[in-house]
Amino acid sequence: MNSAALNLDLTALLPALGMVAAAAAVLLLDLVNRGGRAPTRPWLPWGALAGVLVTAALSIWLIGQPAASFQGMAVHDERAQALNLVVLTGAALTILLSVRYIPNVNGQTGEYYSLILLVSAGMMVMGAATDLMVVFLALEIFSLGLYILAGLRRSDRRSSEAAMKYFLLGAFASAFFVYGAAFVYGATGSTRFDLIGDALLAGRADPLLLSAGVALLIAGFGFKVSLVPFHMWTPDVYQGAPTPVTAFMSIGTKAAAFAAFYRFFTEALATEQASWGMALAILAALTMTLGNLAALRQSSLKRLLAYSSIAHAGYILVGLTTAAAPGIDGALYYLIAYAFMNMGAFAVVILLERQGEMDALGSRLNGIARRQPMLALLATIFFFSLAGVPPFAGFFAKFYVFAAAVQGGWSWLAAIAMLNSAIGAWYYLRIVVNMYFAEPTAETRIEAEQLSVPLTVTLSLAAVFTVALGVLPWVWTELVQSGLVSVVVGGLAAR
Amino acid sequence: MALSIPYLLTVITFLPLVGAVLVTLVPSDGTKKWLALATTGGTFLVSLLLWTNWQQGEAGMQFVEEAVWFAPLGVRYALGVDGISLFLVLLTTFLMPIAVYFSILYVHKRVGAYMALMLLLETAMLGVFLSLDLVLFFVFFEASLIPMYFLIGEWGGQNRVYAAVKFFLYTFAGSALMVVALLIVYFSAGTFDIVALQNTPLPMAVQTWAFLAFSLAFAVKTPLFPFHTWLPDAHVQAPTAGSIILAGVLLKMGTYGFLRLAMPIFPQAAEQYGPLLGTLAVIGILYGALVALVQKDLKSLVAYSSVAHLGYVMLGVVSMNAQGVSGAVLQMVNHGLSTGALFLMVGLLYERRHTRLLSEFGGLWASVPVYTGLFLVVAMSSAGLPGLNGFVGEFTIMLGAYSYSPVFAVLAAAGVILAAWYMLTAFRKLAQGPITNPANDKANLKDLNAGELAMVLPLVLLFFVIGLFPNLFFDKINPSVEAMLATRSALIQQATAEQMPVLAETVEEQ
Amino acid sequence: MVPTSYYLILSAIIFVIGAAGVLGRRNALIIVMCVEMMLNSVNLTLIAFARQWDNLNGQVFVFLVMAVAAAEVAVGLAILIAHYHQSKSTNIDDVNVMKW
Amino acid sequence: MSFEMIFFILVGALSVGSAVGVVSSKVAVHSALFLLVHFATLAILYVTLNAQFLAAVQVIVYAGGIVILILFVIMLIGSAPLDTRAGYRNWVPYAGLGLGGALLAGISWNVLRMPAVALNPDANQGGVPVVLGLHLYSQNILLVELAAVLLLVALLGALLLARRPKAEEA
Repeated sequence: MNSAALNLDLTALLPALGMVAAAAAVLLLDLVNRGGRAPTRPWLPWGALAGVLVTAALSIWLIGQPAASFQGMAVHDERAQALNLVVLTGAALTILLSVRYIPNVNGQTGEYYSLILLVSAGMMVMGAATDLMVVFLALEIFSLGLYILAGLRRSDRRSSEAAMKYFLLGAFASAFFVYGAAFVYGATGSTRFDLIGDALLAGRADPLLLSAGVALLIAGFGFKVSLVPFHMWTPDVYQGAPTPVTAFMSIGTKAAAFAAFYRFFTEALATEQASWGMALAILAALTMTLGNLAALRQSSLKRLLAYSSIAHAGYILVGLTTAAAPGIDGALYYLIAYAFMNMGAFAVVILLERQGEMDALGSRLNGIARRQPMLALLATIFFFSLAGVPPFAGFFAKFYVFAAAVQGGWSWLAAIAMLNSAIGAWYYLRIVVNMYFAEPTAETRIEAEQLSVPLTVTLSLAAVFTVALGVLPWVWTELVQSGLVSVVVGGLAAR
Repeated sequence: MALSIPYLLTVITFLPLVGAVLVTLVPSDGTKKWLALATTGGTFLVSLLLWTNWQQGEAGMQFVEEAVWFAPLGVRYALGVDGISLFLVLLTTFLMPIAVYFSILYVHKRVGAYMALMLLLETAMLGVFLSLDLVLFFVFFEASLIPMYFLIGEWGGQNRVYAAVKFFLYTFAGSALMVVALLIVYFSAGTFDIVALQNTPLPMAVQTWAFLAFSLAFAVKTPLFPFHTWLPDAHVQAPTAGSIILAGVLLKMGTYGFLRLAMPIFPQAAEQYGPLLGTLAVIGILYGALVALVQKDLKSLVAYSSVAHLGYVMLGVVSMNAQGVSGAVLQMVNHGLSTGALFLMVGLLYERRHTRLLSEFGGLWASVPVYTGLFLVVAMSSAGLPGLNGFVGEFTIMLGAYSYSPVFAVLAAAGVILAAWYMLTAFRKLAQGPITNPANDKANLKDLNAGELAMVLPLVLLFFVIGLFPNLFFDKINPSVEAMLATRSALIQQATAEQMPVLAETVEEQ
Repeated sequence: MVPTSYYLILSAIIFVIGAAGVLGRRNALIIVMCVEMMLNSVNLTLIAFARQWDNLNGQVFVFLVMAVAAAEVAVGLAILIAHYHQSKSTNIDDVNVMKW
Repeated sequence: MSFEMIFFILVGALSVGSAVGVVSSKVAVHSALFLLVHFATLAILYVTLNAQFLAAVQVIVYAGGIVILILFVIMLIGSAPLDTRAGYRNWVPYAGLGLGGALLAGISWNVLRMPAVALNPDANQGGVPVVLGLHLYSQNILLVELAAVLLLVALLGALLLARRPKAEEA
């Protein structure tokens, strides 16, 4: 316990620190408002966005300089940076979506943006964590933030219900998670992934306690990423939360939880793969199938996207089931693709909302192609990509993940997943059918007030990246494996 | 011929895509129409370079282009063309200007989107025929669904949305398992390279599953009986130009898939399941013809005749001998031309009378002789009259099929008779007898004008060219087909040779 | 010395009672209390294991769980009050937790 | 049976009993009071496990903080939220009972098969504050930092939810 030997290298957590600093800066900026006037208020989102961009630059710069610190409690390797970029993408697009949206929902924008940044920081820490205690704290940081953000619209009953439901079930799940962590600690004497792995290798671990712990951990994780059968909160919370928050939630929680998931299973439980691989595979199959089947009969767009998000969690889990490098890289690719296409889809939902609402029926898209052909085109890109139709990002993401599954000997799982994406195609296609072929009704319109410049930017960025990631998938893998320089060089070489 | 273009295949494939972008950018409908026509025409002209710069007698891939697309999975951007795909590419680029020109005359609703989708479709179709990488193939294969889906759903007939959705879901679901299969193949063989895969022996278990999954995808696309039920819906509802392209090119993607991928890459599985596919093909031939016989709607008659014709193609593919396969390749082109032309003729009539019911017509000889005469030629080409293109293809296929299985050949020959029967019946109802409906009077019904003739005549001309000088085509097709068959039988021999020593040892032990 | 397993079973009983309360009760406040109970049972488990392994990690973990529990209660009660002001009821049945 | 064992059984029974009380009380205030008893019993058990400092923290944080907070909220929102009916929905308790029973049986089964380990009566040096503090603020400093962020989030969140927005004030 010699303090001189302590490793306090902050590099591993630099991006997360950046986000915390940005959050503090936004709070300070907001403090200037307290005089009664609000001279800095319009600057808050842009300040937050600047923080996100700086942090993203930091993350990219850190690629290729892996380091572990804090006595092995956190690392930053390429995958941690890739995860950071997924979370930061989600955060940046969420901030853009919020510029117009949030002032109508809740006046306290300063707290809102700093919470978004802090939640992102929590997610990023979770992606870098290599200790169950750090995972737990990070999980709680972003969960608490999201409970609050879900209940942001206090004048709306459904919002506060969503917050309450999310909180109660989330806290319940946390208890399971931490109980599982306790058993893993009990079985191995440590909470650090590498030490757990060592204990298992050396045969020092109690297998029964460990399996009880792992089962409880999976239940806790399952709640966070809404795996079937731990998914029942998802539709209501997604529907009730303010739409930008829902969008952020759907991407960020998946990214963070899956990162922790894979680190735990590959680093701590590497020797136990045979016993938990099948469990994960069954969970993945259930999650995909039930998510897609339930999505078939939704009329609310947000509920539909909620169930589709459950299904996508299942697809991503397929990548993790393999516990091998291709599966995990595939899952990361899936996450970034999902970040863009899902953000786009939620931006479309925002466009369709009316004053005081936080959801829209799918029928509002009926015939929208007649009135808003550009919007219809963008929405088509997002929905086709979510369905996994080439050449959009969603297709390559599925392909990558399922390839890993086949490689790992999980061909049956890949087959189930492919059949599921055919089911998924049905409900996404139904929306597209209605956009183009149904007759427009009085409901088919978008309110001028929803159509703001930041929203347009979000839509365009999401669409551009959804197409670009599908056509040039190597950009992402190169970026997160060897950094920006290699992408530029690679791009020049490809010419 | 000195003229050559670098990256010729990429240019051919993506020229229509560029056109599609331009079409959405230019302002007026008129410009959009003519720009689309210019793009398809230009693509056709550029694709003629494939013919002029062709290395005669060369069996392998020509004009090959290669680049890494996605290294972690070994996915490449690789294009190439050989004797098997050459004429399908030319068929595509040739039919597109005709389809676009027809649309210029008769499509007035949301022209820009329509033309852009047509051009996107062309890129996707060309990509399918030119891909040398399984994943690239699959991407184009699936991407072709999107524009066709919108073309049927937006510009089609009464039940267009139903037909469009059925079309999309059938084909999408059909190819879902193909993804898994091609991944299994990749991890077994270590490559997505189509040419390399044709030379790679695969374990029998892999072959079986992959062959079945690929076959399902292609059987839906072709469509092979009993996976054909989407086709009549799609055809009847599709706009005329959509039908021309659907029948002329899109269906070939299925048979091309069988020929390029399923049969040569999984030779033993193909041997094993060949009889099954052959049976389905023969059932398709007879079933399609019989159903066509009782159709009241001219367009669904042509649609069912497509099911029958593609049965021939499949029979040729299944027989896997030089005649059968070469015949199948040529017959794919023939079917594209003949059925495309038939849909064109039906479309021309429909635009005049806004009905396709045979009972509404009669006595057209008297009122529109040029149209009727050309219709007869087209119908005869489709029915396989000697001297026209259909005969050459079907006859060659029959030869191949006979040496594969005489029973199949005899049954398929019965299909030829049925084809003549339904075509002639349709023609009789359409053209002969007295004019019973005043709408068919000379005064009310206009004959083809110059613009319409310009669409039909090139097709008819090609019927004769292929029918009279088939060797012009076989010369380019045969080397590639023979090379493919040789590689394939080498693979089979290698596999049996590997089993033989085991057998020999067991014999010795006894 | 009381063996570790006794403590573990005691804490498992408490955990399950808490979980049953979360699933069975409709009053949100009581559910919050049940969750707190579950976290406490985890603390007991952790401390028991810490003694067994003779290392302090378990106790450090308990520290964190306590911090988390405090933060959770603060946030949860704030949400609860906000919801109460909204609907004048914390009866969780209206929230319909188990709806699929 | 040793004195320690008898003590454990007594305190444990009290602990389980108060837990049942929390779950089954019809009135929230009673639940809160049962919870207070429950927390106290746990603190006693912590002492028996060489975690004296945590036992103190347990009393301060849980009994002194959390329960008071809950009581405060009960006073604030009155008895309106209290469920006077049975409080159980038809199938959930049974499902919960089944799952809970399975969980309990599974854990007990696992736990009882644990090999007996020689326990160090002085394990963790009695969990005295100095030792724990040194451990916490050296090796585990990251956790403390993260806990700070967590509390910041909770603070901001409570602020965001509890304070009237400016728009409503106006």
